[in-house]
Amino acid sequence: MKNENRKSNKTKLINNLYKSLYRIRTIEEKIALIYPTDQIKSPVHLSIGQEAVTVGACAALLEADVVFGTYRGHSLYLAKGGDLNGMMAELYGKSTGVAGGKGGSMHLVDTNRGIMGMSAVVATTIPQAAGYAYAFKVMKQNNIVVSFFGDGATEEGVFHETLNFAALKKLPMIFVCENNQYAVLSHQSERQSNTNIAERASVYGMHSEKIDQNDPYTIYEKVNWARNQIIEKGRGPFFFECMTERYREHVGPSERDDIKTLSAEIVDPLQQLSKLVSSDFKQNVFKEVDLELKQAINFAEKSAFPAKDSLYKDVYA
Amino acid sequence: MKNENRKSNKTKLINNLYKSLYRIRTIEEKIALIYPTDQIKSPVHLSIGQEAVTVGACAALLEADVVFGTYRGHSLYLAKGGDLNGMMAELYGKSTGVAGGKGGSMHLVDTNRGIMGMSAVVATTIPQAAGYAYAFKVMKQNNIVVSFFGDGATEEGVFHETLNFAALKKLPMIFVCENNQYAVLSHQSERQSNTNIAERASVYGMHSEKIDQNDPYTIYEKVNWARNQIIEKGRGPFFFECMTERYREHVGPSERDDIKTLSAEIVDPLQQLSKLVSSDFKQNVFKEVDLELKQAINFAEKSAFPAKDSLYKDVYA
Amino acid sequence: MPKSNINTRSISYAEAINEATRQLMSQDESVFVLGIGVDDPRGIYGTTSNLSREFGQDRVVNMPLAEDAITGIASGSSMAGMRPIVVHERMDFMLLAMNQLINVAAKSHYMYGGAVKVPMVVRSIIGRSWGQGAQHSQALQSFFMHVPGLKVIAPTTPYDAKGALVASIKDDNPVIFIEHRMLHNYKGQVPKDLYSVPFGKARILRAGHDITIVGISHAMVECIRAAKSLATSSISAEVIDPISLSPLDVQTICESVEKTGNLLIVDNGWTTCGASAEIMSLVIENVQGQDKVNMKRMGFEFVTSPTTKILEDLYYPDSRRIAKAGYDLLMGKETDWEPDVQESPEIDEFKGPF
Amino acid sequence: MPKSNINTRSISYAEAINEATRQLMSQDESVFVLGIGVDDPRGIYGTTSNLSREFGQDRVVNMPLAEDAITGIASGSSMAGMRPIVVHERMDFMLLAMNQLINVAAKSHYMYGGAVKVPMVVRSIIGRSWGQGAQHSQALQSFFMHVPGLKVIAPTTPYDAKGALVASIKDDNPVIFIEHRMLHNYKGQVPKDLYSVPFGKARILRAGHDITIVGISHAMVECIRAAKSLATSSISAEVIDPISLSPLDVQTICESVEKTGNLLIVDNGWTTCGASAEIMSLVIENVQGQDKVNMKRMGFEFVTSPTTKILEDLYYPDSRRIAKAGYDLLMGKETDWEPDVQESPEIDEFKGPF
Ligand SMILES: Cc1ncc(C[n+]2csc(CCOP(=O)(O)OP(=O)(O)O)c2C)c(N)n1
Ligand SMILES: Cc1ncc(C[n+]2csc(CCOP(=O)(O)OP(=O)(O)O)c2C)c(N)n1
Ligand SMILES: [Mg+2]
Ligand SMILES: [Mg+2]
Repeated sequence: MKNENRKSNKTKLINNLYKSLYRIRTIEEKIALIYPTDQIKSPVHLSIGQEAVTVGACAALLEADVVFGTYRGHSLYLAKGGDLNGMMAELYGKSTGVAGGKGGSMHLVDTNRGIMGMSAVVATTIPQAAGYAYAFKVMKQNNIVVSFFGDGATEEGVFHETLNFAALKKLPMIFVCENNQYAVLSHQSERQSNTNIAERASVYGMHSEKIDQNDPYTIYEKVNWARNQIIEKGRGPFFFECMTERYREHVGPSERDDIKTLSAEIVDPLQQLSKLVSSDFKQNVFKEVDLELKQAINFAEKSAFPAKDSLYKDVYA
Repeated sequence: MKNENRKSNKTKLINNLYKSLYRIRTIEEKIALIYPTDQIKSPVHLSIGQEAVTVGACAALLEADVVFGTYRGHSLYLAKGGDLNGMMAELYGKSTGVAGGKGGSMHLVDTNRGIMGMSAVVATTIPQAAGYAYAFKVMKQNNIVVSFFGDGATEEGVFHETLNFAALKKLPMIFVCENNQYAVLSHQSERQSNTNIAERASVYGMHSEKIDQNDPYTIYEKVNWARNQIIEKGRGPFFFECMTERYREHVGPSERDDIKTLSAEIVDPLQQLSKLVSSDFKQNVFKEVDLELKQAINFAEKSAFPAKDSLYKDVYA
Repeated sequence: MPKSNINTRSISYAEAINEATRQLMSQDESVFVLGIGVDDPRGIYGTTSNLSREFGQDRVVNMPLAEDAITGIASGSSMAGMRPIVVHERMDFMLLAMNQLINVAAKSHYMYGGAVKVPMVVRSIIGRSWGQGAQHSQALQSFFMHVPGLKVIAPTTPYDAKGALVASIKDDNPVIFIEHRMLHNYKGQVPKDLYSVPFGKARILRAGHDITIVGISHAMVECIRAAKSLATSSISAEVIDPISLSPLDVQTICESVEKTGNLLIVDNGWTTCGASAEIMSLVIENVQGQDKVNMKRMGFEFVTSPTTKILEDLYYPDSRRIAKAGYDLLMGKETDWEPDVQESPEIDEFKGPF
Repeated sequence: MPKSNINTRSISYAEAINEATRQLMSQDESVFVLGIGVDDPRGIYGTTSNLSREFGQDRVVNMPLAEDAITGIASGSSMAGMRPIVVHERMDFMLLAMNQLINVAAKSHYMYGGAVKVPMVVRSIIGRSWGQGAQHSQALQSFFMHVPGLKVIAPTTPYDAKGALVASIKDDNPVIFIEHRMLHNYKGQVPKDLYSVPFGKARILRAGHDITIVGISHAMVECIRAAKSLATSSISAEVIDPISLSPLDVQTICESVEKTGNLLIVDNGWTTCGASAEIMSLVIENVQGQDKVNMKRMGFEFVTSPTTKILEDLYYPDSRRIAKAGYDLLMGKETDWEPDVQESPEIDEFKGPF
């Protein structure tokens, strides 16, 4: 590939990353604004500040690649291409929501986009991701699975059980830890004897790396490289610990008041990207996102609540 | 201490180790002989071949130090000073057994000797040991806890959860993994992506070491050193992976037929020690153990079965 | 339960739990609290607030996310003579600790022939409302009732919350102490001093003679409301709060049923193999051969808890449906009687996130 | 159930399970087996023997000791279109997997509004005898019956074992498939071909008109023996095997009870909040207002399982005690009738270790 081509590819990618990040930030900030109106009767765990991880990682994935996440899932859902209308309606508890109003903010899903689900119980989707990757492996499907989880999840036993299994079976998957250093109000150092999560993962015999930048492009590059290693060389699994920062409360719309200053080293990814993108491009993005979001809110508001008898549907397949 | 003194101390210790190991080996071989008579209606998991670990480690402990173990617990129980009559009677299901016949071979206990219990569910006593050590720490009691478990147990999530907690709280405890390389018939390499258990433990930020020799004296020295570090310097926890070998089936009295030859590097600890002990001393040990064992079997045989109404006792304290 | 007097004052259910914990921690050094977020400023809905400041971090131990180990650590410490109180912000998380609770803690005393004791309390909170959904609203009391070696207690009033927690901490067995998020803000008269509410003793919260209504945990609040509705149609309901689910006070329930001839059991939980099935079976076994009794169970609909409010409201038995069920049971058939609408302010006013 | 014919032959319960698995694995590539020791030469008591040779280690996956992850791995793979069969050598180990089973697998289909399916089977074996004791003999069927989203099946004959396993593997939901160690060696006529035994359909194993006896899992074997004892006193017992516990065929049981007026439910498990409480409650709810029915539950004594045989024998309901209970129930009082002693060869002949 010529140098110029490569450069223009990079520009395109940066533009896309910017757009994705701006879009998610804007949507979540809007959710925070709507929240006090009580139309969203669901506990929302916002990713504001830490979108870089899911935005960067998902930029390296194909639609048929699969992700699993947590209750803090809006950003992952949107970055992986999940339908915004379906998400908004789900938050509003409407029948047109991705889970028909039965899942709410914590259980987003969009199987057409490879978004296989999110759980309110910490660490529970980690082994599920490995199971999905096992299926890819035996079915010889050329796709990968990415498991997203927080720093707190790495304390749960099942995290360790899954890393061992994934490494043992050389699964086509990537573990991505969104390390915002907190579990609710508890800092990592209160909970972990060794806060270097990438190091802890490395002993299972897999490539494991800490990414300090909170920068979607860096994360994209790493995940893209790992994905290629898996698809082309049959290597895997890979582990990335991505240092990041959550700006809002653990749950709910408010700004954090539990930490005075955010870590100095960690930069706001949106501000950073913003410098790399033309203002024309940005103006377009602003408009597009604004329109899309208005329509989605309108869709959610106008949609009907589920019929009463749907209470009894889908208990069994 | 003078050199001679030190030497004679070492001789004494070797003699004691020999005696303890010979005694345990003899008792378990006797159990294997009795087993086909069906007087012991309990699944027995023999330690024959791997006694060095518990014998060596317990030689470094005081009576008030506490141990937790597994269903493969005869050797630990005896090495820590557990009452032989009570154990034999327990195997026979008699009321005079340490658990009144309710526990059997897999649940030996002798609280007076700091033997706090053994579980048939793999890895379950590991966090209990940490809890006990936590109590020692906050009660400022100058004793330590040792948690014994197999290589298979290190695959369970709770192992990881406990190591993190123990290292985080700097607990006065030692983890001792009896690595016989097998879980039932499954070799470590079929189950673990990284079979170096000591290395896996080290990432929690604790001193962790692999001991290859299957030699009680080496294990004694390491555990003794660690115990001193804990008591004198407030350090802890420590982790030792002790390579060893089980000669019998996973459960039951028979010789193994699943592996043709035992690992060449691992030596039989009894044969090794035997070379270091005078034949007079040995003759005495033979006699003593023979007598003690005869009496214990007699005690077990003569004891009564539990009264029927004891079924309903001790459900609640 | 005491009337208001000089030594009592009105405090909330959450404050009552906090107070019981604080008083016992002051009295007994071996009592300590452990769990995820127990020293967090929000103090598990206020139930553990300020304890860490008063007793230090060694006795109010913020734990890593590791429910199975936490439970084993608690039981291990209890074997060393301590009296741990484990706290789970949601009962659902106990599913991660079933092995240590049921395979180990419940069995230790028996399996070791009485040689060890495992005094420990496991507090957990049933969630509800504001889209808690599938994984944050389970009520698993029947699991623990099913297992010998465990005690299970689910107080509904601030008075009982304090006294039952005291009894639980003093008990030498593993005790599952069940709270409900919708009860935490309820106020009631609570003595300042320490006192115990004993296991195995039900409380008649409202006397009556036409129908016996047994309500468990938050369902009790709805049962009281239902009883008021029924009263408007001159039906006198006796409302019984078992408080202690294991051991269970069958006698008080049976005596009431012998009087009323009608029994409605309303659990805050699923009915299949639930506490309500157990109570119904026990009553049958005790009163059979005597007079005919009409019986009915109510509980969560047998589906997974949905998040959207319109479905959630249908998922839980409310006072209206309870009253109607009681009325129809009494009449022996489906009627078109419609109860007064009773408000459930604790639910309507509750706003997220948790 | 078929009489012996050209297409059936006598094989054991364990062989029936092995055969169902093998036939479905041949037919459907997505079916695979995973669990601790599944490729071990002993093949989980013969139930998985030779499968790994035939289908390879990718489809018969020996797993690390990690029950919670194993369950999550299974459900994750099922979301990708596979049909995993998880095997636990002891049901007790499922307590390590409750989170993945109940918080995740049982709820996924509903909580995601039908967007995903989780077809998976979890086989587990109830242990007994030879000092299995506290942690190797639990029977936790009621836990799974309690939870919407799970199906629960506990066949007792080789015929039903094969057919029910086929139905379980073909089902699109998480299915808890319960075996009993004392049933594995039982032989019976089993067709060579594939067939399904449907969920939610009980089987009348012995017709009768004086008393209805419902037996679950291994207790069924003792119930048949008890029925024979009762027959010597001219009491005709109808013995019903529910086979499927969730969904449960209440109708067949109620029809029998309406005929006999007497119901004895014998579970292989604890009774408190157990399957027997559920069945009793369902029958009450269905037949009340009609004729009077005498009812009784039996199950494990409400203690932890002891190891020594003398206590173990008292812990389990045996055919003698079942027959006596049936007789007394029928007579409406305690009598001094003594049943024939019936042998339980599967228990007396079973020798350790496992
Ligand atoms: C098994 C379990 N334990 C406890 C909780 C309560 N809880 C919800 S979120 C959370 C913190 C998780 O922290 P982390 O994994 O770092 O994710 P983050 O919220 O920072 O994205 C806790 C403790 C839970 N949901 N599940
Ligand atoms: C939680 C759990 N899973 C599975 C088993 C079945 N099982 C009993 S012993 C054993 C092997 C354990 O191996 P290891 O920890 O190495 O101990 P060893 O037997 O070698 O002493 C297994 C899998 C069990 N008892 N508990
Ligand atoms: Mg975090
Ligand atoms: Mg081993």
